[in-house]
Amino acid sequence: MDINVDVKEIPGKNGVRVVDLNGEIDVYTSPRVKETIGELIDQGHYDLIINLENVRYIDSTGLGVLIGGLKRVREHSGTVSLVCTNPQIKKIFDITGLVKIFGIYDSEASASAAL
Amino acid sequence: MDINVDVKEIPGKNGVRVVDLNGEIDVYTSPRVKETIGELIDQGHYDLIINLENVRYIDSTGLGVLIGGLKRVREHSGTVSLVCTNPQIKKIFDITGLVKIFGIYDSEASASAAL
Amino acid sequence: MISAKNDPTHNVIELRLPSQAEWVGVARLAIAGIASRLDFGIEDIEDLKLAVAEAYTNCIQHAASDGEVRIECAIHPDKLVIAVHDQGKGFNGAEIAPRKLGEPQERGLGVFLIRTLMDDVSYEVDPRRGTRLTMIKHVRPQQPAQ
Amino acid sequence: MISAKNDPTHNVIELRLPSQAEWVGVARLAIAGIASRLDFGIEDIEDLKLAVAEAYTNCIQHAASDGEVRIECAIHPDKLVIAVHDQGKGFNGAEIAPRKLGEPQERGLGVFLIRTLMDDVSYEVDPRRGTRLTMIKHVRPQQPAQ
Ligand SMILES: Nc1ncnc2c1ncn2[C@@H]1O[C@H](COP(=O)(O)OP(=O)(O)O)[C@@H](O)[C@H]1O
Ligand SMILES: Nc1ncnc2c1ncn2[C@@H]1O[C@H](COP(=O)(O)OP(=O)(O)O)[C@@H](O)[C@H]1O
Repeated sequence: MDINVDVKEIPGKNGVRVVDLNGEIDVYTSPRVKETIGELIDQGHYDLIINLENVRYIDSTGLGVLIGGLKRVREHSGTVSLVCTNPQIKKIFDITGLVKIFGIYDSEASASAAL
Repeated sequence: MDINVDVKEIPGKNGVRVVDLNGEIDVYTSPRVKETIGELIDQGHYDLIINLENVRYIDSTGLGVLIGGLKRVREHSGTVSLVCTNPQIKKIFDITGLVKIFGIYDSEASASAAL
Repeated sequence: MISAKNDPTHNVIELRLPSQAEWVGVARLAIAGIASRLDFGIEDIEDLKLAVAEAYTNCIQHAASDGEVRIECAIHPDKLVIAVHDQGKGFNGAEIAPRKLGEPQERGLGVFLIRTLMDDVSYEVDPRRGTRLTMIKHVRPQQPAQ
Repeated sequence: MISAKNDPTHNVIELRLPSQAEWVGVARLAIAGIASRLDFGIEDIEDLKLAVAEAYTNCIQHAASDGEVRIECAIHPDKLVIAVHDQGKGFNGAEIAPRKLGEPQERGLGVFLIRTLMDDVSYEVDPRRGTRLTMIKHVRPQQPAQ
């Protein structure tokens, strides 16, 4: 019922940041995700990879945080790429149509290669 | 919240039966365990190994089923050996004093060797 | 109101929780447990967890930041009927703008998800006594894992 | 009765469940979720699950095979106070024989476990209105895993 948030750099990809999430993203935990993404954008990181591979659950407040982040980086021609392999989470991005606005990848490597 | 009950034989140990339990033993699932143990005793199997390695939870109704089985096989000079590695389950056998009446083993092999 | 006393043919489980974000996870666990006792498949259980959590979240975010949320699960052999009540000010439905798929809209996802994931959804709003959302999910033969 | 309205310093979560064996697992899941939001360690969470399940099981086996069991959790920063009520006939305490450790006794394990695993346990029995078991567990600094 909790979330762990880690931030990593990618060797050779200057400025790109990976937000590694582990746990469940809901109305209780999403403020922590929002804060981390907000800080990275404040610091001038406009290309973000959000790794959801270890996220077992996401609700609309979590989706809202990702969309809010995307809107902010777009003002700087940035991108938000998602790494997502869990079928239930993929389904949520499908039915909400968010697959069309996020780049969704099967691994951090492929998300990073696409940048 | 459910239980899986399997019965196995042990090569070279005639008459011994292993009851392999997987899941949670509580007031809802313990009747199934009781039924299996009862059938084995009815068939004349008086040396039973109950494998609790994959049991995540046991309550007093589950303990009651094991004690009831022990009482019945003792009438035939039989034994009930338990295989138990989960510290939380071990603790329950400790605080109830049941460690003193059951043989408790770390593996099926050592329970079987002791017979 | 559905109640075990009025209708002995089905069971009712009720949860009363504070209208606070930290307890939504408890509701999800309870719903998952209830759904797994029926014959719901894994995917349907995830749908139920999300729909109930979205409903509870709306009570917390839009109805009242204190008070109580009541989640009532009426358990039938072939369906789960879940009612989520709050003691908030209600709303008139105009707030629920239709979602434009493919646009980055942050709002309106909760009700959209509830309607998509559940078989039947209805709101009863009483500005003095709060909002009651009733949603139904039918037990379906389990699909093989994809 | 403890209630969030009378005492705003703590939260209350209430579960109302049928007095039937199949729902005890749902109570365990909910208690585990509540306890993990406090600072209980893994071992204490297992203790709480077992104590609540034993109390609920006694309602099912000794109080009433239908009707409702109410589990009320009062959440304090430093402790969890859990009351389990049934609508059964009650009992007078003489039924609870002291356990003789090391003897193969099948009965009397439930109350023994509750008393051993919880910090404070008390029964209020009313033959007309049922039994209310109140149990308290304090949050302790977490011990390192053994
Ligand atoms: N329980 C409720 N009480 C009051 N208003 C509600 C409730 N549930 C939903 N609403 C209204 O419906 C709108 C849409 O909700 P939702 O789709 O979850 O999106 P969001 O919460 O992001 O606005 C909310 O903004 C709110 O105005
Ligand atoms: N909620 C209850 N209603 C009525 N009697 C109860 C209740 N809880 C406990 N008892 C009584 O206390 C006795 C001891 O309970 P317990 O230690 O759980 O062992 P067991 O259930 O195996 O008898 C029960 O046999 C019953 O007589």
